[in-house]
Amino acid sequence: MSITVLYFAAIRERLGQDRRELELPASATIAEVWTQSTGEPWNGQALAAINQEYAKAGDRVADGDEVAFFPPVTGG
Amino acid sequence: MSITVLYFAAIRERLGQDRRELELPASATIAEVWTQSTGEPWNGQALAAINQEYAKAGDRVADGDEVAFFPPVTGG
Amino acid sequence: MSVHLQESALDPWEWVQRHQAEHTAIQGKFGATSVFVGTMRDFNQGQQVEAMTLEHYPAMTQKQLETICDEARQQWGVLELLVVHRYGAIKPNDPIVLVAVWSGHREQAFKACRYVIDALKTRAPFWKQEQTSDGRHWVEQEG
Amino acid sequence: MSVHLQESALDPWEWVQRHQAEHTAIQGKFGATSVFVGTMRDFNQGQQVEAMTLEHYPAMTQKQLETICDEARQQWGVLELLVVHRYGAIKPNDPIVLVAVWSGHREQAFKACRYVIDALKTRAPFWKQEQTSDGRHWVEQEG
Repeated sequence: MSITVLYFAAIRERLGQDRRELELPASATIAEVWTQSTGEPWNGQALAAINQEYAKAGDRVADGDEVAFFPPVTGG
Repeated sequence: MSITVLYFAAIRERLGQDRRELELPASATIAEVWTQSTGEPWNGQALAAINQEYAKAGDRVADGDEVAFFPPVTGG
Repeated sequence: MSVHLQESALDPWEWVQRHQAEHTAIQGKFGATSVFVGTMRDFNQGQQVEAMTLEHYPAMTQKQLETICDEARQQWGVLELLVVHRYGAIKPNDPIVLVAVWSGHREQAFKACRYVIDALKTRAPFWKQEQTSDGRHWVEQEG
Repeated sequence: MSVHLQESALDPWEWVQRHQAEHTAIQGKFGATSVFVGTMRDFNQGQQVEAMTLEHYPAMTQKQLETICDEARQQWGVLELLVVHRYGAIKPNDPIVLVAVWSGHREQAFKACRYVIDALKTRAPFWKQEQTSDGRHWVEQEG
């Protein structure tokens, strides 16, 4: 399946990229998306979202999903 | 001694006056000011102030004071 | 710290904007502004209200509101405070009271603003008289 | 109920005034308006801050803020709600966020307004990067 992965703020800066398209086996989890897309082990430090809703490490993604990784938020 | 007495809102309407000057024996209390100025017994229903600060029934007034009687407040 | 009583119509947002612009010393220092506006509704306790008259005790109102603002400032260390209250003839949808608080952080701003409006409602000598189809009557104090 | 994200300068008082004027259906119905404005300070954790950049995740920010507003409306039965948040380059003393709530009574207005700003700070995907004399750094989340 094919998904889009977005990175924001300090994570975006550290990885040196803000977006990539990724091919993955069906029913991969958020943690697997992180590892596949960054080459780093999942350490649970990043917040994650699937299709603009917060998601947990074990949540599974589907074909066409937009997955995002970012640090704790600091708006307002 | 000589004081000024003010009445507000429903109390002013019921008494048919908003202000009067009053001669009183020295060290009269708020309750005595009420009775002297209205001819009614003090029933504790009115709020009272001496020189624009809240006062209790037993508080004593001094020459030149401004005493006020009014119902519970409903501003804001 | 300012307390104003006025008989004419009250534009709360213009007041807040002007007060903030005039207090240049707090610019860059405040991170939070909490504003409360109380507005006349066109019904109360199930009855249509056509108009209202707000009686007050001018000297005492001014003193009480200044005391309340002082208490709020001391308790929460707010940077600046503005209270504007109308009196006289009021129409439905007219703003009646404005409380605005500027502080470093939101906790102080919210608490001080709430404190001022709650204290005002129990201590500031104002009395509302409503005009309904039944005639005029004095409003009872809220529980 | 409106949520707006904008890059240009934000005049919170003009927003509140216009929003209220446009929502004629609530006129005469609301007795309480609670407004919160968060403004950029010129110092943070003891350091002078020269400028700030606010990064965000546009689609998710919009969705999260709408969800938060819905929660507040359902929990307190407020009549109308407005949230405006800036992103991009921000200067000290610039307003960053506006939350405005209109309701029948002040309890609902204060609680809903506080709920929205608190939830926004923990859930809406914004990230502040400050520029100080030491260079640029990402702001840490508040305790």
